[in-house]
Amino acid sequence: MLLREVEYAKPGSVTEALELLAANDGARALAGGQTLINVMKARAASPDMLVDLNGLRELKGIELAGDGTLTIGAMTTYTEIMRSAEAKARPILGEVCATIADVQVRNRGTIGGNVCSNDPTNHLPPLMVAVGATMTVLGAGGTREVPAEEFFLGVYMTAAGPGELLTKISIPAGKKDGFAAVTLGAEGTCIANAAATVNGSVRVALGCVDAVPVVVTADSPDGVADAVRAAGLEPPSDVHASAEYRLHLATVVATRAAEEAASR
Amino acid sequence: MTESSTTTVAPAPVEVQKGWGGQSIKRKEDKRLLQGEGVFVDDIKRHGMGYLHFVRSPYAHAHITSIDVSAAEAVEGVYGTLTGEEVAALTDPFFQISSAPGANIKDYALAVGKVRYVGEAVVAVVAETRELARDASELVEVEYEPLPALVDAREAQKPGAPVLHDDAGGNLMWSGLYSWGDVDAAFAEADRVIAIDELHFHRFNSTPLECDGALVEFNRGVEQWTLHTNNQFPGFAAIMMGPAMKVGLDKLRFVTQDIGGGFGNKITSHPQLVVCCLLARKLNRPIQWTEWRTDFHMSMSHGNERWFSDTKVAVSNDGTLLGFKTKALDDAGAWLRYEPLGGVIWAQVTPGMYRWRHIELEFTQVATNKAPVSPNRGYSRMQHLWFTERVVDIVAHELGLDPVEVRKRNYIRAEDMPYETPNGCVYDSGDYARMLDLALELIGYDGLGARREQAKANGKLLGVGIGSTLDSGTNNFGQSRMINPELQFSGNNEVATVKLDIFGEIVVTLGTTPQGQGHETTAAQVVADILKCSPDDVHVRAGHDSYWNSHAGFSGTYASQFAVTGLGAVKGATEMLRDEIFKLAGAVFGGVPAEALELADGGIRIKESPDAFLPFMACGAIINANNAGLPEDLDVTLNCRYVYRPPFQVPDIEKKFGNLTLTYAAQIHVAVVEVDPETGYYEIVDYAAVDDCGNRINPQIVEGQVMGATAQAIGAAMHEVFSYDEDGNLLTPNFYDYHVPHALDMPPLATGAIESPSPFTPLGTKGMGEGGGAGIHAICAAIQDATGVQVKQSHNPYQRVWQMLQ
Amino acid sequence: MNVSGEKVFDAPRDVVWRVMNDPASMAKTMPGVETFDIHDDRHWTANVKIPLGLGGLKMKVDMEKIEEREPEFAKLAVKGHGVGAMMNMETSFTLGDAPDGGGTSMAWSADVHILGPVGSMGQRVLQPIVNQQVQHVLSALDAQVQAAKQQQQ
Amino acid sequence: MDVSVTVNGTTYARDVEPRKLLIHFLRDDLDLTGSHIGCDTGNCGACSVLVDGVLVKCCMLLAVQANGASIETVEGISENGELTPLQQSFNEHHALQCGYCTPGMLMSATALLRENPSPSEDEIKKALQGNICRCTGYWNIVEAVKAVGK
Repeated sequence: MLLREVEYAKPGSVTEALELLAANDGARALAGGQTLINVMKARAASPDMLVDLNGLRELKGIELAGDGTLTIGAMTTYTEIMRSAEAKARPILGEVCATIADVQVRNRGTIGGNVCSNDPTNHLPPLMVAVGATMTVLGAGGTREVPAEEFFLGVYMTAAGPGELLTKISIPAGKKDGFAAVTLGAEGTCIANAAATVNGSVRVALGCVDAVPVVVTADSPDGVADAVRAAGLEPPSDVHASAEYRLHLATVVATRAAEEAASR
Repeated sequence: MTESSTTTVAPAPVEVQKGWGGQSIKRKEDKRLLQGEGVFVDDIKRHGMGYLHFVRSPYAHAHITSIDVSAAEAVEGVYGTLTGEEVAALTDPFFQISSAPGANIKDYALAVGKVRYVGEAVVAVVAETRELARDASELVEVEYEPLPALVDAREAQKPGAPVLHDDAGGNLMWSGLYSWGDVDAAFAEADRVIAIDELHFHRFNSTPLECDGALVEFNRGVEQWTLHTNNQFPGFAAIMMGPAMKVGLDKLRFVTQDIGGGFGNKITSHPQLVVCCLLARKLNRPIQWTEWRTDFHMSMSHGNERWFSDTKVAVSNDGTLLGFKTKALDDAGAWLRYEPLGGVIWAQVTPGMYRWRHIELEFTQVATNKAPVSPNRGYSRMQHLWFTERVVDIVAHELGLDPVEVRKRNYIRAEDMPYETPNGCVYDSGDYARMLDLALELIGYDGLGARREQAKANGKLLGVGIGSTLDSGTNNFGQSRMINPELQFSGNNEVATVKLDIFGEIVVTLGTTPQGQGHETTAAQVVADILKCSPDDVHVRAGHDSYWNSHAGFSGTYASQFAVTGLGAVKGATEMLRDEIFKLAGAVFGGVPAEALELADGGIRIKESPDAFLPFMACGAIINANNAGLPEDLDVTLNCRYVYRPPFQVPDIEKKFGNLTLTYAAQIHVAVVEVDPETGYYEIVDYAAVDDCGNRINPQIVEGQVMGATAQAIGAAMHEVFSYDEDGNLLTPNFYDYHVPHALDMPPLATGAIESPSPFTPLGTKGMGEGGGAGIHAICAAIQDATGVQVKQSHNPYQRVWQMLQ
Repeated sequence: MNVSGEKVFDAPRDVVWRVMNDPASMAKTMPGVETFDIHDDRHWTANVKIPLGLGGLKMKVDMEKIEEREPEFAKLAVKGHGVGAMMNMETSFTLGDAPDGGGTSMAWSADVHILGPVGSMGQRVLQPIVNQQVQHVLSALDAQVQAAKQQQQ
Repeated sequence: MDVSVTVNGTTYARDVEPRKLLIHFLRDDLDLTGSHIGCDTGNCGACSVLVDGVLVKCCMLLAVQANGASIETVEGISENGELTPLQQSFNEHHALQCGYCTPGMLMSATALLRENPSPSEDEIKKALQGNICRCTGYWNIVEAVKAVGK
């Protein structure tokens, strides 16, 4: 409640949005606002300007290419992904989106906002890393393609730097995916989560244990727990889980995600 | 007793008495609330009002070395500020309930010289808009000199511990020794003495969805404040505020309509209300204060956190409970806002539901650098009942006995009712063993063996647990003298007025401040039965206004008492009105005696010749507007005020002996949990709640209270905790980290009821609604059953359950 | 929150010491420094904007050197004031000769306390953020040391 | 900034600060106090309204973002003052106690029933997951919604 003073701009195009972001050091892109607005209520952060990306058609939509590659606009909401026939090409996407928060949040919250805020408890950063997504970042310098694994730089920090925008996310075809989490109550905040993909070997991306998703690989789901233990994680402690407990949960959810992936 | 009880499995309501009472009629309150037309405190606006924002302490413990409000006051649109220094100059410290040393602390409406918890209000800023008030509050410069923080009550009395209140000479606020029966003899004759090192009941509250708030106006001409506020116990707030502000209580007019949940948490907003009053006078404009969720979590009404240490239980090998000894340590937080009443309130349920006669409890309450505690649904009894239930399950575990058998062996029996407890309380009625049978039947207890196996096959651990509790209602405020012999409180009361208006409207005014308990509906049911009309013909005024003169010192909605005190007052006032109608009709019909008359169809008539009929409309019109020629000695106003006063004596302060509450509603809950041993994650897969609150005026409303108490208990047992780090930062300051149950968290629920009417109350009802935290106890017991590990904490998040299994 | 570690600089101890005690180069190691004022050789004030994706966290940071034993030990008291967050930190470092000859080893530790809404609500993410800022400071420090070393040669 | 919104069929034009949340705008500027505020983190759902037919928590939306939108709030559900079947069902099933969360619950239930006229119990719980009630434990609310499902 009661935000600090902020300017509001509603650009008519992505180009205009980029100009606004570049021209104002304190400007921040406003996607679904389901995280940013709450941080602003706490006045823990207070951008000087909000550049509202809602309504920019260029950033919306889901396309399925002939080779099965999905391209999802950054401003596509969780609800849109859940309901999209195209998105079923990678079923895990809709399944995970359906467990994020609640209807109201899913109606506003976007895939781009979720990955760009990169809160360690978010669902999508580990999922994007596991499925080997490619993020398209647009800036004054033009377009960059960043593999999800390199996209996440820190808490609330990504390769989409000041004056840049994540415009779309490409996800290769695939079905053998899994996602597992221990949450605070049913479908609540994640205490530990993991996304897995089986493509010959098992690739698991762990959330909640570090500033960015941590990737571990193994030949089979049975090897995942050891791989997690070998990763030398130092998870944060908080009111819901000590570092020790979170580390243990990481081994469990990683294994469960891998088993689910292998079973499909 | 047993004969007058009937058993049913809700939701099918029981017909407990003829007439409207006993029927689940639809609530009169609902229409406005369903259409968004309720009036909650933040909905009230006044011309020129200023919005108040509090500057709060970021430190758990620090000296305030300087405060500079000049920058804030310089902002255009800022109306003014208030500091602790001003408060100290304008008011006296709040009256303290405690005897020494707690009596010596100096509690003001804003921090003076020192802050004692994170979130404590230091300065109030008032501005033209909500946003501006918060902006300006960021410009208030407060210099602090940090002090070490005390966050663990167990450290409070150790040498070198930081001291919150120098005036009290330490962190001890209150202590008292309670001892009844012959404890030493009991332990001498015991087959076994079971020792329990430490049990911990955690800090949480009911987090009503609406936080606190007020719109306060000051009428300069008559020097009187009108407080539109959602405070749920205006009688208490007035008693605290008047002396501090050095004004008579009638200068403080409390008005409220709809309140968005209270659960006890809205009793102690008097400090904030004083700030609003002082600013309304200082700035000569209405002051609007809305508390936001994070403010509420940081600073309002946490439930009492309590440790039980060195517990010893005297038992026989067959599981018979003889007595117990324990030391209770209560964490009051930074201020005694309603405390140390928690130090005696627990004694209303001293033996829990059990027949042990030899009990010794050493109660100590200390201050810590955390938010002040205040009543929370199940206030202080819940903590103690959790203790007695834990003791029973731990005893059963130690003796290798079935917890069901241990309970049945020790429950107070129906034939013992009314039962006098070792400390002189009188349990009015009940049949706990039958309630347990019903609860076990509802949960399918006999089939659980198979479910255990099935769970095991899926790698899960199934466990079942019982929580058997009492909801003691209608306080005898005389118990406060056990805390402080100098206090001049005793007994209890509530007020209602019922009148016939000029067109025959039946208008009821209550002294209570309901927050969803359906008072308008149940009051109308009681009136309709007496006046032989429909509840639709009865207008019960919504909310509370102390100018209606329909309140008394203990008026309010708290401590499970409306069905006794509130409805007792309604019944008394309505019977007065009925008798006046008989008198009036007798006179109008020309001296017809009362016994020849009867009420019917919204009027009164002569039994023998029903055509001689006087509708209420005529009665109202005659007395109010057409009274020429009435007999001079006709003493009729058709406006009847009745004060219900329960039959209480002042307890024996020396022996700490006496009847502390009038009624004892009972709850028996059974929870079935399924634990994932790999993670500690668990779910409640089945739940049954059986309640006995005597006659139920509206069974559906009663069941609603049972459901609500159950949901809150589930949240408290699994997730909800006000957790602090070593610096005194609250780590669960809002619903993001303080997880309350959502729809998907709720288990299947079966409710049941039996009705053991209270022999002591006007309607055979018992106060109910708090529920004694039965769900917390049941879930703890179920986790113990599933894991095979004794549960020593009331709060069991997944991590703790996982640790138990390591 | 306690964070500590050890770092080896490929530079002689006197160079490292100089850098560590030169406010100007300290300024270059702090994240998001907007202004840096030197009151005297023991007291400095910086206005920083710690970069966080959701918007930088602005803080006024007062630093005081409270202990010094040239050329191996120094201790700083750091007080940060920002709206929504206050930081109290005590940090110290001990310099020694790196074990296998050549270079300087630095054992450092910091006791960080964050107060205010960020301290409460941000607890979940503070640890990773602090670790990240520490890494930033250490690598910036390395750069400063190398620069000083170049100058010297 | 100039903002024009249509709420329950009435169009309002106002000048608002960009920082003002839609819920504050509805409650304080338009005096539509039926929608409530129960938290400050977007968790409680007491402020749930329909914006252009989409269920949102309007404490996570700026008023300026709603410019040109059509908004439905609890004040708009009743037809000429009469309770709708959903509201009647809440009354019959005792699905409200203090009534503070009720407006948001009704909006969430309304959104559900428009898309799914006969929801299952699980579908109802999932649809109400974003609305906190501290009085009822949800059981009666779920029953009330189920009962109006065809």
